Parts: sequence; C-alpha cells; structure tokens
Amino acid sequence: RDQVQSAGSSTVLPYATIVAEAFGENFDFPTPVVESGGSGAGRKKLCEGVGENTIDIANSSSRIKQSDIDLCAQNGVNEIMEVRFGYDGIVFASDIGGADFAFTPSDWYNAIAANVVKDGALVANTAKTWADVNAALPAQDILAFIPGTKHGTREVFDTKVLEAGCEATGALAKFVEAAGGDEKEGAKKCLDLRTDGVSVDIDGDYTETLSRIDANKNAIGVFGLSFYQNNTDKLKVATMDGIVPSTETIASGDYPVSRPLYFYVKKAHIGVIPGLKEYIEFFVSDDMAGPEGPLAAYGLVSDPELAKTQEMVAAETPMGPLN
Amino acid sequence: MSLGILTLIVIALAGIGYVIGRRLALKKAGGDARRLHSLPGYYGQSVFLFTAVPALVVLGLWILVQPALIESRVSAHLTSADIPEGSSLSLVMSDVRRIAGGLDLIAAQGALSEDALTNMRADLSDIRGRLATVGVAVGDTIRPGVFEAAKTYRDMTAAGATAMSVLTLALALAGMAFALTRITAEFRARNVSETFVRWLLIGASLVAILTTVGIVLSLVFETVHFFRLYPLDKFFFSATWNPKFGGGSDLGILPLIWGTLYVSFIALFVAVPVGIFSAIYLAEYAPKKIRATAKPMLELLAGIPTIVYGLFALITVGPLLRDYFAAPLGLGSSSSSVLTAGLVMGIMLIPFVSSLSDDIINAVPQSLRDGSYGLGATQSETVKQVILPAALPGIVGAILLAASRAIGETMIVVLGAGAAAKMSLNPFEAMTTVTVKIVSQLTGDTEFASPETLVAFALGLTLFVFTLCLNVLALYIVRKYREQYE
Amino acid sequence: MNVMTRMENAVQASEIKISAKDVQVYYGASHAIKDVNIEILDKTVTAFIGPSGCGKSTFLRTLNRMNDTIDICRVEGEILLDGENIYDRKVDPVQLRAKVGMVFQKPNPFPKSIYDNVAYGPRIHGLTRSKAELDEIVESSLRKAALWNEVKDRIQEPGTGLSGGQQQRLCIARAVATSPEVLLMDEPCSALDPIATAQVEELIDELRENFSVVIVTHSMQQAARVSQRTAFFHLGNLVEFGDTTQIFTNPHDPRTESYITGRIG
Amino acid sequence: MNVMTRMENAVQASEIKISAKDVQVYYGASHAIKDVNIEILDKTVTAFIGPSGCGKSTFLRTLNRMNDTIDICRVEGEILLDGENIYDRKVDPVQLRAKVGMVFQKPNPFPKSIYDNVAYGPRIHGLTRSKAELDEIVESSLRKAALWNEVKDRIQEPGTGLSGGQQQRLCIARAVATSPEVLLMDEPCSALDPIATAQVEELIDELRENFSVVIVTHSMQQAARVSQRTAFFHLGNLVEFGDTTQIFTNPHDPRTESYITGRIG
Amino acid sequence: MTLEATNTGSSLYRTDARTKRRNAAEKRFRFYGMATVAFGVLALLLLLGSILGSGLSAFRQTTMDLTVTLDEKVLDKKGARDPADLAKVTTVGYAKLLETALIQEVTEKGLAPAGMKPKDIAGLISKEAPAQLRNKVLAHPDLIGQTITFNVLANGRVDGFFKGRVTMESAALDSNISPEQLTLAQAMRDAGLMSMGFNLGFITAPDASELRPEAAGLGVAVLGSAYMMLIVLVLSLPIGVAASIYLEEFAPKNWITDLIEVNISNLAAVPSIVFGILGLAAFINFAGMPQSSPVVGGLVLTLMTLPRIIIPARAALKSVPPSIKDAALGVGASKMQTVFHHVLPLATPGILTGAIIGLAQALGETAPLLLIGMVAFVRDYPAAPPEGFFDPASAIPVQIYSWTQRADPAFTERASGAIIVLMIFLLVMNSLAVVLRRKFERRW
Ligand SMILES: Nc1ncnc2c1ncn2[C@@H]1O[C@H](COP(=O)(O)OP(=O)(O)OP(=O)(O)O)[C@@H](O)[C@H]1O
Ligand SMILES: Nc1ncnc2c1ncn2[C@@H]1O[C@H](COP(=O)(O)OP(=O)(O)OP(=O)(O)O)[C@@H](O)[C@H]1O
Ligand SMILES: [Mg+2]
Ligand SMILES: [Mg+2]
Repeated sequence: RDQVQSAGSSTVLPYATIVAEAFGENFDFPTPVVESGGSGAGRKKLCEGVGENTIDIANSSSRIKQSDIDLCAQNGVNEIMEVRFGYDGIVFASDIGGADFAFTPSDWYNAIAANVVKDGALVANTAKTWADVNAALPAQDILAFIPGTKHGTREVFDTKVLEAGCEATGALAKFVEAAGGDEKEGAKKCLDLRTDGVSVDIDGDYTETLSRIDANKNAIGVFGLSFYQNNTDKLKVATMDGIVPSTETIASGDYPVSRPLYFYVKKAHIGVIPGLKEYIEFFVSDDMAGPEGPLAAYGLVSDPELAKTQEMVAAETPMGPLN
Repeated sequence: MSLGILTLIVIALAGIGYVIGRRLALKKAGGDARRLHSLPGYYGQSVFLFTAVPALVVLGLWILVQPALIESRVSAHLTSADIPEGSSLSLVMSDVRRIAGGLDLIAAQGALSEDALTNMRADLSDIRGRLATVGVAVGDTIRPGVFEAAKTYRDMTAAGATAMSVLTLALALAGMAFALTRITAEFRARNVSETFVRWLLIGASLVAILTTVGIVLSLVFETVHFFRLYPLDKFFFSATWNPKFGGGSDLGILPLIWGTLYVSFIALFVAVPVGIFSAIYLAEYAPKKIRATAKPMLELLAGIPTIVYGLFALITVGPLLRDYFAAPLGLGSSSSSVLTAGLVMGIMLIPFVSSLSDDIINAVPQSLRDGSYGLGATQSETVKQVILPAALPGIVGAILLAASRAIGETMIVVLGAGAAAKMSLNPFEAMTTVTVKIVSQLTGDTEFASPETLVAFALGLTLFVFTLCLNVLALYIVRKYREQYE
Repeated sequence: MNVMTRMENAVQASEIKISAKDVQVYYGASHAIKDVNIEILDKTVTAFIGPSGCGKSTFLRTLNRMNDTIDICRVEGEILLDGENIYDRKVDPVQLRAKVGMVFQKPNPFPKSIYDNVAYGPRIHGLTRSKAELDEIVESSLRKAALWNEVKDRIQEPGTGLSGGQQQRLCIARAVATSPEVLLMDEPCSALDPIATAQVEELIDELRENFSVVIVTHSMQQAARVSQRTAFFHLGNLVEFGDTTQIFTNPHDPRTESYITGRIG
Repeated sequence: MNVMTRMENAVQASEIKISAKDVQVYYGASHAIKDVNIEILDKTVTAFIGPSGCGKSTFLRTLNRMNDTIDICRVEGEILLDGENIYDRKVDPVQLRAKVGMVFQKPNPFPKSIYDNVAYGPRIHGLTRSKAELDEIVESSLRKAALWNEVKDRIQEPGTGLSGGQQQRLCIARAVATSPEVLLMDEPCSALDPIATAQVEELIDELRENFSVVIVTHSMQQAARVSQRTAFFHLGNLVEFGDTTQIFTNPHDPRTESYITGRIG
Repeated sequence: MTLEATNTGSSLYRTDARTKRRNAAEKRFRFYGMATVAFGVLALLLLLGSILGSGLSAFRQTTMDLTVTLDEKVLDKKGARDPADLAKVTTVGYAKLLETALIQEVTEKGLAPAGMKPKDIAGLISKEAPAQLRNKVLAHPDLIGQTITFNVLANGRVDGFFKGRVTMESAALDSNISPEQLTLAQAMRDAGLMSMGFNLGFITAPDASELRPEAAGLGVAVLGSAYMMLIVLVLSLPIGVAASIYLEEFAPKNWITDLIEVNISNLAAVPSIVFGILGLAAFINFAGMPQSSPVVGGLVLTLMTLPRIIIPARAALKSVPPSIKDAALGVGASKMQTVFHHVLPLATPGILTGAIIGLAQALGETAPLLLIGMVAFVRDYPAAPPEGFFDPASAIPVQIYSWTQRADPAFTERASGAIIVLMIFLLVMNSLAVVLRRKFERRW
C-alpha cells in the first residue's frame, strides 16, 4: 500500500478531503484515501491492529473513548497520537424567507424538552409556538430538526444547549430534587425530548435537514457552521445569546455551541506508510488549518492553540491516558 | 513459483489432458466415435477434471494448512522472554509474519543478498528501519528471539512453497496419467464429468449456506456483547426506542419491527397490484412493440438509485400527502410519513413484481390459453382463472423478492418516513424501520463498544431470524396452496 | 346402423349455419388454406377429412376465430354464422366462441381439478344458479363424454393426472358443458378405444338433434358413421364437399377417390 | 397381406428382450399397474391394447424408466432388459433410454427447428462424424416417418409450427434417428391419416428386422396388422398376452373377447 | 339437463347483457393493466425528468481562457529546470500567477466594475486551476518563461450563475460570491473570455474536495463500478444459475433442500448493510483483503446479488413444461443434457430478467460499501485489472451519496449528473441482456 488511509467522522471528512487533495497536488505522494462512516466506526477500524490492511488515521468529531483505547491496546495498537485541528461551530437556521430568531438555550429547552418548569413546578411541555416559549420570539409553530442521536453534533446540542437551558430554566434543580439529589440522574432527565413531533431527529446529514426545511418552511434546523456558510442564500441563521455565529465569535468563545475536531494517528505506521508524517504535518500547518487557510475558508474554526498541535505532531508525541 | 502461475500451469496441463483424452478415446474406438460410450468431448473433460481438480484441491488445502503448521513449529522457538508484558503469543506471531514478509520484500528488491539476510541480527542492525523502507510496519522494536523466529518462519515457508509446487504438479500429472489409462471405449466418461458438474452445482448452492453462516457469525459475537451491556427483555419487549448519545438509552425493537412491517405492507400494497396488472398487460395484452419498450423501461425503476426516490418522497410526495390528505383529515402535519415512504418504495418495487411475473406468465403454455378461449372465456377470465393460477409459484417468488427488498431498504425510509421510532396506526405519522436503524447506529459518532452501536448487530440478527420465520411461513403457505395445481 | 336414413332427413331439414366464402389463410408467407367455400348446415354433422397437414385444423380454427391467437396467422374472405360475418369488427370473439365451441387436437386440460375443468365454462357463462345445478352439469357432461365412471371418485384431483384418452374425453366434456350451438371437434376420438369412441359418436349423434357439429377425423369409417356431410381437404384446397354417402360412394374428384381408397396421403 | 406368415417366423426366431416380473406401479396411493408379468421378444412387434385409462402408457413408461420423472410414481417388481434389471442401482437410466427409445402419446416437439429436433439424438449420442452424415440421418429418419416431403422446404422452421399429425411424425422421426434397440410407441398413428398410418406401419415392420417394437394402439386392425404379439390390459391388469393371431381369433379370457368384439370399454 | 343452447338465435352483432357485462369487465381489466403500466412508465419519466432536469447541466462547464506568463523567477528560481526544484513550487505559487493574469486582463479590458477588490476578481478562478497549471508545467518544463493561453475552470458559483442556479439575488445573500463578481463574469462572457463547453472532466476526472465542485468528476467511480460489476457479473450469474439448476432440477426434495430454499429467500431479505458487515468480517479482517478495494466490493455485492438471481431463476426453470423434459429424456439425453440443452435456454428470459434487476440493484448499492471502506474520497485511479481490483477505488453510487451530502449546492447538480451516468451505465448493461432475452423468448 502506498497511500495514506483514513476513515471516520463525516464532519471531519470535508476538511480531510481538502487537505488530502492539496497534499496530493503538492507532494510526490499519492492522494490519501479518506473514508467516511462515522467517528465510532473510524476509531474501531484504527484499533483493529497494526499493518497494511488497517487504516492509519481515524477522523473523529468527538474525543476518543476509553473503550476504544482498550480495544487498541488489545490489538497491539499501543501508541496513538491525538491531533486536535480546529473547532466546528453549530448554528441554528431557518428558511431564508422566514422570521428572524434570537435564541437562548432556555428557549430551546422550553420548546422541545419533555418536561419544563411552569410556575415553579415540573409539567409536561405543551408549548405550540415559539411565542409560547418566549414572547420575544415569532408566533411560529415549533418544528425543530435536530441531529439524530448518533451524530456527534447531537452531543454538543445536548450539552451546550439542552443542558444549559435545563439549568438556566431551573428544571435541572427540580430534576435533581426529584431524583433524590442524584446529579447524574437529574441531568439525564434534561435530555428527554417531546415525542409529539415538534422535534424531529435527522439521521442523515445537513443536506437532508436543508431539504426538510425546504419542505417545511416554518422549521428550524441545526447545521454545521461550514454548511451554513455555503448556503447563506437559503438559510437565515439565528443568534444564540445574542451572538451571531462566525469563525471569529466561535474562536473567541463568545458563541457557545461548538466542539473540537480531532484525528487520531497510529504511530506505528509513521515512517512505514509513505507520506503519513508529511500528511499530518501538512494538515495542521498554518497553510491549511490556520485562520487564513482553506479549511477556515470552508468554515473550520481554527484552533487558537494550533502552534502547540504542530509542535506535538512534529515530535510525534503519543497521547497520554484519558483524563 | 507464485500461486497464480502454479494454477495456470495446472490448468494448462489439464487443457492438454483434454486434447489427449479426446484423441485417445477416438483412437481406442478405432476413430469411430459411435463405438464410444460417451461423446469424445466427455473423455477429454474427464481427463481435464482428473488433472485439475485433485491438484487444485490439494493446493487449496495446502495453502490453508501450511501457515498453521509452520506457526506451531515456529512458536515453539519463542521463549516467554520474547513475549512482552501485556502482549500475547498471537500478537508476537503476527509480528513474526510481518517481519518475514518484510525480509522477503527486501530480498526481492535485491537490497540485501540471502546470505546477508541470514546473518542479520536484530540486536545489531536497524531492522525496523529497513523494513519500513519496504513499507512493512512493525509496531515495536524487534527482539532478537522474534527476529530469529521470523527467519525460521521464512525458511520454512519457502521450503513449504517448493514442496507445494512439486506436490501439486506431481498430482496433476498423476491424475492425468490415471485418467488416461482409464480411457477405454466403454469408459463412462459422461457420467464422470456429469457427476463432477453436479458437485459444482451443489457447491454453488452451498455458497448461499456459507453466506448465511458468515452473516450469523459476523453478527452473533457483537450481539452477545450487546446483550452483556443491555438487558435482553428490554430489547425485545420494550416499546420505546430512544437512544441517547451519552448512554442510558431505551433500545426496544418493537417500534422498529412495527415500522418495518407497516412500510413494507404499504409498499407491497402499491407494488403488488400495480406489478401484477402490468405483468398481465405486458404479457397478454400489449402489442409486441409496447412490451419490448415498456418492460425494460419499468426495469429501469429498479435501477434508479434509491436516493432519488428518497428525495422524491421528501420533496414532492411528502408535502403533497401532508397538504392534501393528512392536514385536511386532521391526521397530522408531518411531511415524512409511513405512507410517503411506502408509496414511493412501492414504485421502486414495481419491476420486481412486473418483470419477473411477466416472464412466468409468458411461459404458461399457449395450449392452456387456447383451451380457455375455446370455451368462450374472455381474455381477462382466462388470465384470472387459468394463467395466474398456473403461474402462481413464480409470482409468489417475485412478491417475496419485492417484500425482501422492502424490508432491506434504507434511503427511501430515511427521507420519506423520517427517523422517529413510533408504534402508531396512523399512516401519516413518521416512523422508521429496523434496517434504517442498523445503518444509522452503525455509522454514527458514538463509541463502537457502546450499546448504542452494538445494538445494530442485535437488530440485524433479530431481523434475520424474523424474516426467516416469515419465509418459513411463506413456504408453508405456498406449498399448501400449490398442491392442487401440480 | 340406420345412418343412411337419418342422414337423408337431416340434410333436408337443415338450414345453413355457417357459410365460408373464399377463405384464405396464411401462416406468415405460407398459404395454408386456399379459396375455401363451404356451407355447414344446422343440425348436421359435417366431417373434415384429408391427409395430415392439409389444413383441416387450420380451417376449423377459423370457424371460431381461434386463429386470432396465432400471431403469424392471417385470414381473408368471409365466414358467416347465421348470416353474420364473424370477422366483422362488431363481432365479439368471446360471444362467438361461446356459440361455437371447440375440442382441440391435443388434449389441453387446465391444471385444475377435473371438476373445475368441466365447471369452468358454465361458471364463466353463468349457466347455473346454484352449486347443485353446477354439479349436475358437470356430472352429465362427464357422463356424455363417457368419463364419469372412471373419474367419479377422483373428481377433485388434477385433470393433468389423467391418461391421454381420459384427458381427451375431459376436454370433450368441458366443451359440451357450455352447450354451444356449433361444436368443432378436432380428432376427438384419436386417443380413444373403440368403446369410448362409440360413446363419443353417440354423443355426437345426440348433439346433432339440436346443434351443428363439425368433426375432423382420419377414420373414414368414423366419417361415414357419424357425418351427414363430408368435406375433403387436400393441400389447403377444399377438393370436394357433399353428402357423406356421395363422397364415399361416388366421389367426383379423382383425388378424393384416391384418398378414400387409400392411395394418396 | 402376408402378415400371418411373417409373424410365424418372427415369433420363433426371437429371443426375450425385455421381461417384466410382478410389476406394480402406484401413483401416490392409487395402484395403476397390478402384478404384470410379460416377456417382450426381440425382433418382434408387441401391441398393447386395452380401454383408455387401463395403464398402457403407464406400463410403457416403466420400460424405459420415464416414470422416474413423475414425482408421485412408484414402481415395484423387476424389469429385465437383456437379463439385466433396469431398476438396479447400477443402471444408468440415460444409457437405458438410449437403448429403449420412446414416442409419447402427446406429440412433444422441442421448440427448435425441425432439423434440430431430429438431429438432437444423434448429436448427443455421437452417432455421426460429419455434418453430411447428420444431414443424411435427419433426412432418412424424416423419410421413414413419412414427413420428409412435407417439411423438406422448411427444415429450419420450428417444429412447433407443424400440424398435429406432422408433429406426431416428427416425434417418430426423432425417436428413430437414434436407432434404439427397443422402440416404445404410444399411439403413434392416432393423429395420422390412413396413408401416413400405412407408412408408419411399414416403418414399424422394417424396424422389426433388427429391433424390438412395442406399440400402444386403440385400433384392433392396426394391432392385428403390425404386431406379432398382443397384450391386453384392463384396469391395470395384464389380462391376456399371446400371439396376435391367437388373441384376435381365440381369446382365452372373456374380458379380452368382450373388448375386441367391442363390448367393454 | 337437455342440450338447450342458452343463447340460440341471438345475433353476434348484438352483444347480450351478460356479454356486455363481461366485456365491460374485460375492458376494465385491460384498462387496469394499461393504467398500471402507464403509471409505472409515468413514474419513471417523472423521476428521469427530474434527474435530467437537475443533472444535465453537469455535463457542461464554464471555463475561461487566461493569458499567463510563466515567470521563471517564481517557478524556477535556480533556472536549472531540476524536477525536484520545480516540484517545490506549490499550487499557492501557481495560484498567484493565475490571479495576477486574470486581474491584469480584466483591468486592461476594463471589465471589472469600479471598486472591485482584486481578491474578488481572483475569486472567479477555480481552486483547481493552479493544480492544472502546475501539472502542465511539471510535464513541460520548457514552458517556463513563456506566455501561454491557458484554459482554466471558473469557480463553481460563476458556473452556477450561467446555469441559472445562482442569481443576482441569491448572490447578494451568499457569502461566497457577490453580485459584482457575477457582473464581471457576465462581462467576461460577453467579451468571449469565458465560455461554456462540454464537460469531459465530469466523466473522467477524479473526485474533488468541497472547495472545488467545478472540478469534481466521476473517473475513479466509473472505474470502480466497472470493476465491481465485472466481478459481480462473472461470479453471481454462473453461481446463481448453477445453484438454481441444482435446487430446481437435481436436488432431492427433502428437508435439506427446503432449508436451502428458505435460506435463500431469507438472504434476499437481509439488508444490504449486513452484507457489508459480513464483507468486513470475512474478506477484510479474516481473509486480509485490502480496504476500499473493488475486489471486496465486488465479492460483497456478489453475495448480496446471488439470492436475487436465484429466486427468479428457479421460478423460470420451474415454468418450463415437463413435456419438453420428457421429450429429451426419451431420446436418451441425460438429465444434465436435458437441463443444459432444453430447460436452460427456455428459462433464459426469466433468468436474464432476474439478472437485470439483481445487477441493477448491485450497481446502485451504497450501504454495504460503507463498511468496507469504499465510501471514500479517492483521487488516484485504480490500475488496470487484475492489480486494479486491489487498489482503492470509489463507485458511482458512492459518489452520488457523498455528493448529495456536501454543503456546496453545486454538488447537487453533480450528483444528478452522476445519476445520469449511472443510468447510462445501467442501460448499457441492460441492453445486452434485453436483446438476449428477446432472442430467447418463445411460447410453446
Ligand atoms: N401422473 C399421473 N398422476 C396420477 N394418476 C395418473 C397419472 N398418469 C396416469 N394416471 C392414472 O393412471 C391410470 C393409467 O393411466 P395411463 O396413462 O397408463 O392410461 P392409458 O392406458 O395410457 O390410457 P389412454 O389410452 O387413455 O392413454 C389412469 O387411471 C390415469 O388416470
Ligand atoms: N402455427 C403454425 N405456424 C406455421 N405453420 C403452421 C402452423 N400451424 C400449422 N401450420 C402449417 O399449416 C398446414 C396446415 O396445418 P393444419 O394443422 O391445419 O393441418 P391438419 O390438416 O390439421 O393436419 P393434421 O391432420 O396433421 O392435424 C401444415 O402444413 C402446417 O405445417
Ligand atoms: Mg390437425
Ligand atoms: Mg396412454
């Protein structure tokens, strides 16, 4: 095998392909092969063992899990490098012809959570329109297309929006109280959503969400920042806590809903698979992942600590145990 | 000698055997083929088979057995010191194999002579770097014991390969000689080669069995793993399907099975009547030209990528059903619904029913039609009462195939029916199917070893057993119904 | 046998049931029936004789438009049934075939039970009002075709499991069950033993009381026994047509004579 | 006709070709052939007669194991061909059928050209070395079956487009082309006109010179004309078996007598 | 019962009430048939229409002619034309050359609207263009120092503008393109600098990343699909037919064959992704075949297609009348000969139909490929077979799948275009089978 092979997250896929393409053009190595198939599957493949017919890099939109590391160790993959190359912003957007929205996590929680606090007590959620949730919002039927539970994006949505909203509306306190003080149990309750069709899980990708918004003009969808940036003529983005999402506001941490993107490299393959080292160095180089690079142009929020990452890649430092 | 070349030589030998066998048979019969038991070609075939088959079978077996044999010999060379902490013999053996392979490559590239390789020592030279230059990855630094084992491994493999070549060729020649001596005018060459073909046919049928075994094996381990993490009864009997990213999910299969059945039912409800009527029209009524164009056209429906159907469901059919049926009837306001997916899937399945049934109907003997027309039956009466019953087994097969396809479809369901797992009778509600969930759970971003991912395997296995039961039932019904027609 | 006397009466009493005018039949390019003019009388048995391949079956099939089912077959000329051209656009072949029934040369039972084979016609024509009536028709038809005794215990078994001769009789029973006005029988007794043949001939004679029967046969004896009029075909031509007695005793055409005396084939 | 004299010679000169011992045939539960013992001589024509449905075809099919193809059919007893039990495990039914050819009751030409229909047997048995030889076999077989003149111009057209009688002769030609040692013919002349029948009978007579022929027929005359030995079946039993002259002139069994005089069917 | 004709004397020209009813039923029946066929064909036309409507434009592409000076100072500082040195200049360097060339040309001709930023002008060029130029220069180092006219791709959104996908209004909202840029593009087109032509690259070029939809092509996918279909065809048709012959004609009818029969029907109902799981486990992990390779894809699709071929093939074999088998057996053909000489040819139409449908499904399948690594971004063409079977490749349905997921709307058009290519692929595959089928079709 003479080309680098990577697999994993479909969120990372576009970035990885941009890098792979540029790498293939400018280096004497063949263009790396980038598979999609999900972060979980990618990490599983990475951990299947060392050797030609296993992949070199796993792209991941969430951090590797202990179970993956265990599997790796079991199969003789002892040293993995963890490379965080940027952040993915998550935005809320609706049809371009529709009303403007300015959300807070509490609005979302009150709109789609199964149980909300009303007059100091937990009641089943019956809000019909956004105006029912927050009088400042338009009186438009609630219909939200949120990522399916297998999406990395959903994790971010859960923690950064729902849990935040849960806490802010005081529901969390009530749940913990009801669970007899068990924080964890209470937090879990925050994630119970209405099942009457106001929030629809999308198992596919953002194009599907976009098509669904096309078919349901009054819906709000959850998108990646890069996707939104490519479709600003069709989508109208909503603010969160009053902040308009952009690479700048996310990099600065003002816009709350974002997540880091990673890739994991099998160290045993460095120096063996031709071009592997060069590829990962190229990936995190300022030319690529820097704020002026093509990845940022496409919508990647570049990592403020990119220099550190570059150093780490150059030194081939394997990752330590998960904390 | 490489495997490919060896195989080619054996086949070439067999080809020569064919020619000689044919000639010999004719000679034995004094040049008169009529005095032979079988056609001359069959004598050639018998020689061909005796030359090729035993040799290739032994070759195959050798390839399977040799590594195991050599490994057990080589692993005897390894001491416990060669196996690092936390590792295992099998891991070290895979290193051994990889190093041996790398040494082969180095030798093949001519970078080092055989002697140099034999004298190479793990503690003296940078073997890992050397191997890396030929593209062989070795996880760790190489211990001397392991390296020595690799060298032994390499020697034994080479010796084995030579022995294998010799044996295979010898067998081929012996087989040819044996087959040639057997040739007499009375030799039942046709029976020999037909028996062989029969075994080939049996072999082909076994592929299906092997596939099943493979599927079950590849699902069962992870399924067991899943049930260690998630209670069995909740999986089978819970009516909630609500996976969560961080764990604590409800993974009840019932709503998925329900969705599968519901969507498939609607799809068949569309495809079966449309398909059968189309088949009847094409086979019985349509002018030749129309049939010649319409049939392949309908078959194109089966070839349109399902994503096109999915988008058609999502963008056109879904909103249409919502705005003109569901909303006015007060049955919901979801643009994705079971009905949408079912309808669109039904369209995709039309050719499964229509084309296959058309062929079967066409194969019903004309004399039966004549018999019916002669009694003053109209064409439709003939079709309904004579032709369809006669063609029934084939049509049922076509419908089963369509049903199978409906159960296995993903894209149309995802886009048309949505992803909500629900148990409801309302066809205007979004639902989802087992297959969709297998795909989505398997390809998501959650960790692989979590129940949320592993549930895909359990779903796959359950669906497998479920459809198996349905098929047994179908076979039973068809048998019972068919008896009166044979 | 009182064939001769019966015949005389019959021919005189009958009206023209079917008349064919200048009929030509082609299979693709080959001309199978040439210029046939014939009149088939009501309440009469007409026999078609002629060497194998001369076009008897072909012509028989034109009489109830069964040749419509053969793609390459083309018919020209006029065939009038009760004065109406059956090849007219307005004519519904289905109605025609209900009137003009047919027994084919090769027995072709449906892959259904014996009962359903016979009940098929009455059912589609709605000839019965109750199951009992249908049972009755089935039984009487099978009796007429001399099959009842052999199959009465296996009436629900498939018709395809019968012997060759039994299948042939089943097809006769099936055709009789719908009581057609004209019955076309293509060698109905070819697979039958003498006794069964006699019974079928009796049936034909019985049918003649009310209907018209056309029978193709290779047996001169049979033709002489059952028919009142005989047509002799040769190489697609209708060579001679007339009263059976005349044909067999005093043929006008030398070819007819050669054939019935066994000289041309 | 010099049938009588020929017959005498024949019967004396012949050896036993096939002998059946205690043969029983069942279709599922129904017992179609009961306790049949019969010896078929070489270079002899044996006729099977009997009312329709009595089991003639069934028994005929046991002689070359064609009943193997009917799932529900089961045979008991022994049938020896040249002293070897054809139901023995070691016997290859294919080889058997090459020796014991068959013409079926219902003509069943392959949906192929007339030429290919006839050439099929010689081809699979490798009977010819060249195309010319094959052409010759095809032609002579078709001539023997009295079909050559009718089809020589359309030899490449499908056999299924022939008339009923032509198909029957085609099947005879097909069976003859492989020169079997025993030829089983199930009503080979049922669809033939007298002349064609005579030609086929001539063929049978010719075949008898070297081979053994078994013929099922409903025509007593034909049985008397062509066969030297006759077997009479009734309801699955072999009622009587003997020299044709004896059976027709002096039957031992009352049932035989009734049948040949036309009283039972 | 007397032999009373029920309808004696009625005229043939006048249909009686019952016949009228039956004829009405007949007409209705026939109408249902026609209606259903029409329904199917209409649905097909509708789908095809929508595919063609949105995909045909993928076969045309906007390009522009640039007069570029290949400055030696930029491209080969040492002037030695040493390939290693030349290769050091990355696409960034070439991009600058192209941008300068465009800006110069546009300002010279006065096409640019006043106040337009150079960066925006440069934005009209595709990001693929520098790579094209670099490849050309590396292949012909002697060009360095010359001024050449180079035909480069225009940016996807400019292309979209000429295809009607992007409008001035949408551009006003679009963060990736501005109305001024479109005005400039229009001006360039009017001046003959930009033109639209047949897009050969769409069929031959490899996939491209999200940033350059205009350069994305199907080359690798077409090769991958062709390789896989070759494997599927060569394996599944013979094995499938052989298995159905055995089961239908030879197998003893007992519980084992029942088991096999049920098992095959059941395999047809196994979702295709499960075959992917099997392929991953059996071919990649167990047998050690390479990831993302057509050979694994082909094998997986073969296993998936087999039951879909066997089921119709068995039905077709079953429908051959027994009298024909009898005839062959009667002249002394062996069972094997009977099957291969008579039964199989007569069953061929049905078998081919099964194959047509089975292969069509295999050709359009994505899910199992997901697990064996063929749903991937692959830019290098696989080698010629047989080695090529083991090289990474993509497949047409995979390409469609991944293009429909991409953010840039230009990929939607590409996806539809790819569907057209897939359908053409299918048509080519089918037409042979359809012709064969018609040849073998006959009634008896
Ligand atoms: N396939 C079958 N399944 C069941 N029963 C059968 C089958 N074939 C024949 N029979 C029965 O076996 C008996 C003998 O049939 P067979 O065909 O041998 O009669 P046959 O003497 O040839 O009559 P024919 O002169 O009418 O051809 C008949 O009662 C028939 O119904
Ligand atoms: N379907 C057909 N296609 C082509 N030619 C045909 C077809 N049917 C019959 N023929 C030819 O037409 C001529 C007349 O055939 P027809 O069946 O009418 O003969 P027939 O008089 O019934 O003979 P038989 O007594 O043998 O049944 C024959 O030469 C025959 O080969
Ligand atoms: Mg005829
Ligand atoms: Mg019989």
